[in-house]
Amino acid sequence: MATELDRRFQVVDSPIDAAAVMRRVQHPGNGAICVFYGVVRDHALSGRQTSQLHYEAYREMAEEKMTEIADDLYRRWGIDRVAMTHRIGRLGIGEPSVVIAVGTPHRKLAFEACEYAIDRLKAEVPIWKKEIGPDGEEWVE
Amino acid sequence: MATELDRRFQVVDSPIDAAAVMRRVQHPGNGAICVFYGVVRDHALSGRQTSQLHYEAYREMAEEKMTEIADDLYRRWGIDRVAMTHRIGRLGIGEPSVVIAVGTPHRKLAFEACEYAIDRLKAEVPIWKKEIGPDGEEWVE
Amino acid sequence: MQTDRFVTPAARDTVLVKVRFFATHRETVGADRVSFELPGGASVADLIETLVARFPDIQPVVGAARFAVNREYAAPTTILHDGDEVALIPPVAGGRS
Amino acid sequence: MQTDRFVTPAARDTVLVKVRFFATHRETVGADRVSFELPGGASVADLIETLVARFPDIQPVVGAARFAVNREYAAPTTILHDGDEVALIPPVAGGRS
Repeated sequence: MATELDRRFQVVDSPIDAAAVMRRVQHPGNGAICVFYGVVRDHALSGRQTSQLHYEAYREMAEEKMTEIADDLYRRWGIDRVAMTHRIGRLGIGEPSVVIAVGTPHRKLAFEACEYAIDRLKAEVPIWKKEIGPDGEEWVE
Repeated sequence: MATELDRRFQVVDSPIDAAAVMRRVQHPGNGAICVFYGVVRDHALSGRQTSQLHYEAYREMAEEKMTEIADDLYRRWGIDRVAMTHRIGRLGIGEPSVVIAVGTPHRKLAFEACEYAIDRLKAEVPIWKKEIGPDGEEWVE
Repeated sequence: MQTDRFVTPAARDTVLVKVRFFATHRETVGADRVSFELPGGASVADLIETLVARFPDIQPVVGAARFAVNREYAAPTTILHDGDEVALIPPVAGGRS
Repeated sequence: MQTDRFVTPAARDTVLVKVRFFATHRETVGADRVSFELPGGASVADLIETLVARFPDIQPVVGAARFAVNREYAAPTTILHDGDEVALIPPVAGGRS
């Protein structure tokens, strides 16, 4: 079951190995690789200071949704070199919560497909975050 | 002279340390980091098979031009977290020739600014490549 | 078969579904999964009604939720079948960041 | 100063520039840098003319080049000054990939 291909779309509960995410899109036909990191930052959408985020996932559905997004990358652009890993649990400032890598022959498509993938992931993949700061905790909606 | 800041815009003649390029844009206000890798691929623009590329730079001007591009990122978008490293010399297939990292509070700008940076770099930074394949060598223009 | 005639319609038509809760819903309900037995032909909307009756505290937040049946987003009119896994999906935050 | 009067105009107005070659130009010229002495007031275009006279093989490729003076792109009409570093910049390839 746990082939390298399966591991392209993962929810993990330990720090993301970004180098491993990139290795999953390696291909001699790549001229460009775009890698996106979503990172915990010190100020939340609410404007309040954040010291930690807690991420929770509907893991099975999240991994299925990531696979569906990848299928759409293939349908739209013929791209089959994409990998996504989302981390759950408690993350401190500066830690990546999500890493997406896309490899393509030419660079324009790498940017376009990587941005499309993270936009879709953020809108559809069932993962939630709770801001934890000096003023308390709150689920971000 | 060789402060961490100076090292944000570099021409190097050894393999690029992509983790170090990323570290140069770390900041607690980052919510997104976009990293672009330009990679040697197995088929050249000419359609011929490539086995190696040789990169040559006008190094002093290349580093100045990268700094100028970064200045423009600041003028356009207020972005001051950008780092670029270009490698010269002989590179095999799959090796990165250039790595650009951009850190921003929100993701849309990270993609836009990173793509802008590589487009500008490719058009303006005086670095040339020679394709080396089974059929001979040729400077790519 | 003759035996079929003696099974009551109610018993025959009951479906058992597993409901999963996440984030703010999970904290409100105090559990991450609860099983519900519903009359045959019940929809996601019927399930939500049953759910709110049992966990009244969820009412203020359930309105913004989406639903998934067997890990696919599903409309409230979706008819449930025995063994289905239904999830309440609170709004995800990432669209803006 | 009295001595100024006896300096010949040619000698006074000469500028010495360093020219750098890269990629296909470097291979054609067979050197990565060559110094040129030019009359005062000479432009980049004048330098190129001198250059082609000395390295005729560069003529077919020089037409597509851009020029940099002291590491800034410069027009062919740019007047050169003593000590300037002029570079011939062959087309860079990356715009498409």
